[in-house]
Amino acid sequence: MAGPVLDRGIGGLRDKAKRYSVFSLARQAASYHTGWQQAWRHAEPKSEYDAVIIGGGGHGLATAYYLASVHGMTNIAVIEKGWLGGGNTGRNTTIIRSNYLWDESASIYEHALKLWEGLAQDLNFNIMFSQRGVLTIAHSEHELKEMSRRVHAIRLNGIDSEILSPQEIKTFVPIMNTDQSIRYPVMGGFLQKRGGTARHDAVAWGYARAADDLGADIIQNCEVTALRRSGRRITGIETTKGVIKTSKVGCVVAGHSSVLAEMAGMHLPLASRPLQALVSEPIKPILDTVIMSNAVHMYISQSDKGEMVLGAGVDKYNSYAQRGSFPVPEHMLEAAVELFPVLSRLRMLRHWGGIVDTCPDASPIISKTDVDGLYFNCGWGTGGFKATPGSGHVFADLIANDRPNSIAEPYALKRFETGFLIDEHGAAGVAH
Amino acid sequence: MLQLNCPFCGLRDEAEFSCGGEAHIARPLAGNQLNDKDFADYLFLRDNPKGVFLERWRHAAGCRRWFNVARHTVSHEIIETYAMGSLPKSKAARQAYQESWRRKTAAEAASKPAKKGKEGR
Amino acid sequence: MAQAKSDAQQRQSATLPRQMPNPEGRQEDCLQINYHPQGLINLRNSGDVSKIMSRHFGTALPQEANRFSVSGDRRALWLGPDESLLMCADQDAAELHRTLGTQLTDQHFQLTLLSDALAVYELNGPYVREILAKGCALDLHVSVFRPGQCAQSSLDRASVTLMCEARNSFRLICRTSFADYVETWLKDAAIEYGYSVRNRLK
Amino acid sequence: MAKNKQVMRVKGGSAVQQDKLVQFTFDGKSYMGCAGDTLASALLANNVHLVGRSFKYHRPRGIMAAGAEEANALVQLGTDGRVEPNLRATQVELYDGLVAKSQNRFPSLKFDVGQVNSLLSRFFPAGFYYKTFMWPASFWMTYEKFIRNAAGLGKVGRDHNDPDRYEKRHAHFDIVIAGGGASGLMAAWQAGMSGCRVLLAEAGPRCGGWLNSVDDVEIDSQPAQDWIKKTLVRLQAMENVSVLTRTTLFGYGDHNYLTLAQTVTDHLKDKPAHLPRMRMWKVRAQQVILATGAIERPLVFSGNDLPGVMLASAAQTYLGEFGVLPGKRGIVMTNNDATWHIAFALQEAGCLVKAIVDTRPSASPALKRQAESLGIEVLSSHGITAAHGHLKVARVEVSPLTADGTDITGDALHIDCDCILMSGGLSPVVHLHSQARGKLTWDEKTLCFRPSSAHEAEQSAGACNGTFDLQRGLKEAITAAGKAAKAVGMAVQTVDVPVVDAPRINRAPMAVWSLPNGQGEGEKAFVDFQNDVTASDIKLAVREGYHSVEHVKRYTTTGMATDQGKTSNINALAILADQLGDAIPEVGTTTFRMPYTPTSIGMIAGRSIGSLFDPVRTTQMESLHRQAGAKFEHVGQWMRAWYYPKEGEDMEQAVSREVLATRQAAGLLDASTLGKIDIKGPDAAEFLNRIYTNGWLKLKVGRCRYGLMCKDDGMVMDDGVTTRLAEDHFHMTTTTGGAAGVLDWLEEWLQTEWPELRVYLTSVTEQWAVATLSGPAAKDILTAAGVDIDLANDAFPFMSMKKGHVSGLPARLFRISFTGELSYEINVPARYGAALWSTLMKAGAPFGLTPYGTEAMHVLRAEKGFIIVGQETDGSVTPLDLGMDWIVSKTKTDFIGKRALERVSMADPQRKQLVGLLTDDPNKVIPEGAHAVLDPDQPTPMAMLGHVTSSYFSPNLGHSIAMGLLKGGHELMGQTVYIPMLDGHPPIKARITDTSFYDAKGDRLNGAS
Ligand SMILES: Cc1cc2nc3c(=O)[nH]c(=O)nc-3n(C[C@H](O)[C@H](O)[C@H](O)COP(=O)(O)OP(=O)(O)OC[C@H]3O[C@@H](n4cnc5c(N)ncnc54)[C@H](O)[C@@H]3O)c2cc1C
Ligand SMILES: NC(=O)c1ccc[n+]([C@@H]2O[C@H](COP(=O)([O-])OP(=O)(O)OC[C@H]3O[C@@H](n4cnc5c(N)ncnc54)[C@H](O)[C@@H]3O)[C@@H](O)[C@H]2O)c1
Ligand SMILES: Cc1cc2nc3c(=O)[nH]c(=O)nc-3n(C[C@H](O)[C@H](O)[C@H](O)COP(=O)(O)O)c2cc1C
Ligand SMILES: [Zn+2]
Repeated sequence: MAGPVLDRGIGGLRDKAKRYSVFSLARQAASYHTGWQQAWRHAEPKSEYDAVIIGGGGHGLATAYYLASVHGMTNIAVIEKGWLGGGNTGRNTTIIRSNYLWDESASIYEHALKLWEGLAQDLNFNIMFSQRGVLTIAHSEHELKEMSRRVHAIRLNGIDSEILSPQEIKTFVPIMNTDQSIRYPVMGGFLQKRGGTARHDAVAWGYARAADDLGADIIQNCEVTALRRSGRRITGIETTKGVIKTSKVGCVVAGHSSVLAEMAGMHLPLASRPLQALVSEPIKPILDTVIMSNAVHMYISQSDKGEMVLGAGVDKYNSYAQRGSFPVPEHMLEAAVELFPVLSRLRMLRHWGGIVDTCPDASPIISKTDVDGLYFNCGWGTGGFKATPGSGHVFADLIANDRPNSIAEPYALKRFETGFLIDEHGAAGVAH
Repeated sequence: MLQLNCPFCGLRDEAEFSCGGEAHIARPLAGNQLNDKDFADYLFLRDNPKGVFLERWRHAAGCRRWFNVARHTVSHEIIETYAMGSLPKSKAARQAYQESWRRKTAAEAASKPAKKGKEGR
Repeated sequence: MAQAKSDAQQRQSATLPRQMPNPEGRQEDCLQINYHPQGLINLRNSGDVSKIMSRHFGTALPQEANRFSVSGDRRALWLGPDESLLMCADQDAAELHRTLGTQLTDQHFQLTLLSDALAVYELNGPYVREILAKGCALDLHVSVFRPGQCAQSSLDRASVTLMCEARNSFRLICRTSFADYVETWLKDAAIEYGYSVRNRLK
Repeated sequence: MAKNKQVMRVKGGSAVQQDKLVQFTFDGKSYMGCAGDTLASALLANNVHLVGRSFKYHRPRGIMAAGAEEANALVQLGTDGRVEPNLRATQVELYDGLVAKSQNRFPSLKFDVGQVNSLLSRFFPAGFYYKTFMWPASFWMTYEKFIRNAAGLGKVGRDHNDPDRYEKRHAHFDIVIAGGGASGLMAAWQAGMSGCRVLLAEAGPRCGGWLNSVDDVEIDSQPAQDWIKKTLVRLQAMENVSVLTRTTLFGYGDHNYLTLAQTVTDHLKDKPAHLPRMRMWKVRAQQVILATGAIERPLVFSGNDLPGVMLASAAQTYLGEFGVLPGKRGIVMTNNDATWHIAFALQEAGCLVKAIVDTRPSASPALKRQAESLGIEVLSSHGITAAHGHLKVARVEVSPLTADGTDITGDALHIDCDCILMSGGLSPVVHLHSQARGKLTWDEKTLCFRPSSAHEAEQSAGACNGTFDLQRGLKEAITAAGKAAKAVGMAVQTVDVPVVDAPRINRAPMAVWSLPNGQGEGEKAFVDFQNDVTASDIKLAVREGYHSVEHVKRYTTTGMATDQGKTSNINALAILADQLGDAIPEVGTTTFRMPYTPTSIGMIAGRSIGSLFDPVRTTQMESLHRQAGAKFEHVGQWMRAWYYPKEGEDMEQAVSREVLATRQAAGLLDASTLGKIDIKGPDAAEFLNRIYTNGWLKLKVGRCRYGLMCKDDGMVMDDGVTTRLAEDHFHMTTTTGGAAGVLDWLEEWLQTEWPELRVYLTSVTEQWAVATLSGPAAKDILTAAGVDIDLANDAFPFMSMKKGHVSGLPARLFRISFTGELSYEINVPARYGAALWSTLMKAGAPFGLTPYGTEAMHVLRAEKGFIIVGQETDGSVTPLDLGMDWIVSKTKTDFIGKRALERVSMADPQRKQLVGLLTDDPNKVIPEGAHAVLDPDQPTPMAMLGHVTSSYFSPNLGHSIAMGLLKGGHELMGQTVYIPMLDGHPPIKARITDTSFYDAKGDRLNGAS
């Protein structure tokens, strides 16, 4: 599983005047915050770049940042059709963990987790990475066995994981209903203490600001409408702001990957599905960790602002509408009250949906394509936020070197042809 | 929540149905020659259009019958519901059917018996 | 949709579930739950069976979808384009199963005895529609779901078939393994009105 | 009892009964209010303005609105399991004995230490936390704790068991109308007249909407409130119309699927136990008419958040509906005509209006005349540039403004006051229209977003459509309802438009959102009150490059509080547009989402919790297992007998005893939960041939065969024994958990891929109760029980089926075995299940028959090396990986999964393959799920071979046995592997073996012992 060494980028901002710190905050307070600079330039596209990243979500922005900071490619652009982070990055439930079953998964998610651990300092942007732990609950004999399998694999992969008894769970999460007579009693759980949450919007902003600082152009409100090719080579892209020449294009557009692939005459093994989430009204802290339950089917955490953040599984049909059907949140809340009766007296504040790109084996695609210079990073489905730094890091490497490193290699499109899948469905029940 | 028209039972809530994804995927016969890449077209590659989508649904909590639906994946408009084994009639859905890349795949071609096999198909 | 429209004018006279569930003084007969053993045979067939059915079952299969035909204690329910459920007295089922099996031989068919697989409940009372509507998304309005009509649907987490016998009288069919759930569910749903249980499956 | 000190109560109030006093407490102090009050109106009647503290700066806050848009007055209600935080005082209906508390303050509302945040607010502008708390890296978790405790609003109760019931129901209507104001009532009337099935839902406790608070409006020559009553009587008389009050349409989904929240008992002192607290309506509507009214906008000026600062329309409501004055000395601050009328009404009711401050250079002469006649000072081209006061507004600074309202042109006047009534114009409640994906258009005249095109079958009417004139609104409602009725196929009989006699008010405001700043840089002019977002926060966001309205929302949190920006969004985006130099419609709104107002989670969960969370399926023998002391295991939805401990036995001992008994005498297992499918038709054999990996055409009638089915990707999906009942008739069994999935799977292939095959499928899982009698004594027991079948091995060989009777019960006997012993799977119609079990147990007693559960069954089959789908497989395992090549036909040209098994990866020698594992130490049982490695001393990440799928102590062998899926396992036969332990114990050493541990030759199948 040994992968490429962790190269965190450059650490901090190049432009000293823009650096954030307690001191800069105090200085600015004196002048009523009139002196802050733009976090990133509102760039207009140049006619040509060395590489273009399509998609200004976390993964795309991270790719740009690592292209610039690790591979020294600074004549690059990120093209975003709407506003930065407005895709799934801006609407996910922010769960971060690396306790996956298969070696290939452990390798990339752990790579990401290690990057998360220094990311705020790297980017000079507090992305509020909160290592409050992620606790997955088992509710049956069968799930206990699955859990044992998982924990053994995780631990041998050198990743932290511990098993908790129902008693320990009750102490750790007093609001959970651990009554053994309920329909799906809490029979145990496994905790990754290094897992947790991060402030999702800040991740996009932090990467954008750091990439911009290194010279990358961040171009918003610019939709890619066609890919230009000459023979089997990519030569540029067409956008709503004109044509841009480039010989390397990285597509990181999550739910829209099939649409982009279509532009290249390709087809991907993806379905774009609504994934819904909701928050309650904010309350004082009652939950200090992240809880995931497959059998009762929901997961929950409490944001720093106080809302309970809840989610469950994807809707059953394909959609690009960023909204789902009511039964999903309905069942999610039934499950939530079943497991956390205290929620009964709370109120749902806001509900939303995102469009996730799900793969047949519930694992992502990080791959070259039949078109030279065209790369795809997609298929993260319901659980790619946690991978953001790792994904950007290895994708930048793939783009810069035109070959996958050992972490990315198993994720090539080829696997669907050969059958070497990385079936993480077990992890994807309510995987986030 | 969508409302679908089961061709047999009538209008019902989406909750009564299960969705089977892309419609009109013909299964290649194992007896036919097909390389792994083309076989993967059948097994894994899925149409995932932003627009008119031809898909299969099953009235799971009702008559358990499968049928086809042409649905817009952005507006969620149900353009047409039509029987299993038949082709759509509306213009938009017909176009989606005909223009689908799948019509040209080797996998689809391999769904018909190559020569008369001994055991039927 | 089309059907809804054609029914529209008749609906004018309809009473609505307007009376909010707050009856003064709850009564036991707001909902009566009565498990009733029934002979049940599932029929799947491809050809015309009307003669055979009329002769040997007592009533032909319903002509329309979502309907059932009745003759005495016999009922034939439409379940799908080639699927029906035959309901008869419990003690008649085995014999019927045999007879029909010998009569249908000239076509592709399947007759399956399901008396033990499915439980049939009779639900009676003025609030029966309100109570079923708590878990069933069908339009159960008196003007829409009328006597002679049946439908397969869900009652919350259970798959059920509903039959409307009369304005305030329904039959509910579920798998026996879901009967506990369905009974508990019905009683709980009826708390605000009051209910009585005549006969239970287990 | 508290004294009645409702000092701000005046006569009138269409909603309250002033002679019916109601007692309540707020923060421990007792007060009196009137029947019909809200908590807010009752507090105001008692001159209580300080009600809460804001989210971030803990600033004192009062009551600013009178409805769902309230941002400040959040309180906590209830005791014990009923504690509920964050309720709006403006929506809480008063009842005798109500107990309310303020929240987000410590130790008290008046003195809250959190106030220091306000003093330090300079250091806490929007997004400050992104810029700091990064050093040292490990400290974020500490900072976070403080931040989390300071944030949040109310608290949940300590008792977590909500004693209330919640109901849900479905309903269908031709036309659903949301909002019971003038427009909604009118629409309901028209729709009702057309004979449609109509639902009118009104969020508040009474219909009438804005009309409830006015006394200068006549409709059809009667006071507006009489018209409301009459209309309601009319609607009551229509059988096809239902009117639900206290019912909020909160969600508008695809295809006109609506979700409504009805409050049933919250307003009652005594809550009848049989009634739910709330009821959720899930409604499919053919047509929807939205008549949800409009919400007034505040104006943004320094100190606009002080208690005593209120929306003018709210003041009108408090006066008109509740007979309560917002204060004794008011300042009216506006940019439109409508507010003037409110000022007049207040003045007449006894609130001295010290000035009408209007940003516009001049108002209509008629208004001016009326103001003059009432003795109200008018300050045109003026604006409040600051409000001051401690815990309540006491004084304002009013400055002259330029004609466009953007700059101060002279010195400020200082005016004392105890309330400010402000209005920045109306915003139609377009939330539901937008949730339904309707488009909005910016109306340049009335300066608001109103609906343009709809996406669903939906129309808006009245104030929510931007039609603020009552006469026109009524007409619009009639038209909309007529259209809707027509669309559902009803003949429309148009009702006459009622004639309105009311002051004609020009509601077009001046384009002023925020007043110029008179306070220098430190000013606190609030845009989003609850989340403490100021105008300067929005400007800061823009300065820092957060230009998209969505970025501004997320960076500043404006519009993200529990009111979802009902009063603040338009102001925020006007300020944003101004900063960007864009027009408001260019900037656009943020996305409107469900729910319209915060909605009870308990209600959405409804009754689907506890015993109704998920069905528990049980077999006919369940009560007998219970009597025998069985412990149960959940398998899917089923409850299966797991083991039958005797007095003093633990699980291990019980299972061991059951396993031994079965091999030495006989065991009885309840196998009723296995999936059973009746398969019939001329092509049934061909169908099975395509579904299973092995051949089925040649199976003889009366014979059984084991089959394995794969998905088309070659991965094992399910297994079971299928029996040929007749040439065209089969009985298939599946795993318990896989039953439903297999039936669906078979149907799918039949209906979608092979419609030419004439095969019918019907589930018979529950039709048959199944008892598996297994062990050397099985034949004797069966004989003892009485059986009319010749049990001799040659008459009734292994893998065959016979019909007959067991102890007089009609039965199908299958001679199949999952234990390796002589076994009979006895199927009887389910009603005889219990009888069969009892009979067999009785007949078997002399032979030592022992009931065994699923755990013993697992051990017995593991001893034989039989797989369990879902345990030895996980969706990534092929038959070949399981070493079951023998069951994969080499001659069939096709079956599901065939082609996939020929892919490159399938032949990879490093695939995980099923092997047996025998530990060196016979007493060590490897934990299931543990992983095997070749070298236990390597550093992490370790090279793993794979995991242990099944592992037991085999009492028959006196040795632990295990199976595992190991990389290249078939090649590793005989090798030693190590299984590292989680608990720090040394790795377990084991040898790779074949999976068949016991009676490999299968001698025992025929009863040889
Ligand atoms: C409700 C929900 C909850 C989730 N919860 C979790 C969780 O708890 N943990 C977790 O790890 N993951 C979670 N996920 C998944 C996670 O959000 C995603 O996997 C991840 O954010 C994907 O990031 P991205 O940068 O690849 O995609 P996105 O953030 O979606 O970015 C893609 C961008 O591409 C842009 N784009 C698309 N087409 C074009 C075009 N033609 N031209 C230019 N730009 C284009 C889009 O506008 C978008 O901004 C959740 C997702 C959802 C929806
Ligand atoms: N604030 C105002 O709405 C306002 C102000 C001035 C004048 N007017 C006049 O009042 C006349 C009548 O107005 P109207 O009937 O259009 O509005 P209205 O404000 O009188 O009534 C709207 C009603 O809708 C209800 N409502 C809002 N959202 C709801 C939801 N989601 N579910 C259920 N109910 C909901 C409200 O409780 C309110 O009773 C208009 O013609 C207008 O001239 C209204
Ligand atoms: C972790 C998390 C916390 C959120 N908290 C809030 C919140 O406190 N208030 C709120 O209005 N929305 C909250 N949201 C939801 C957003 O407002 C928004 O609905 C979501 O980002 C999707 O965007 P959209 O609704 O604009 O499509 C939260 C979202 C996430 C992912
Ligand atoms: Zn149907």
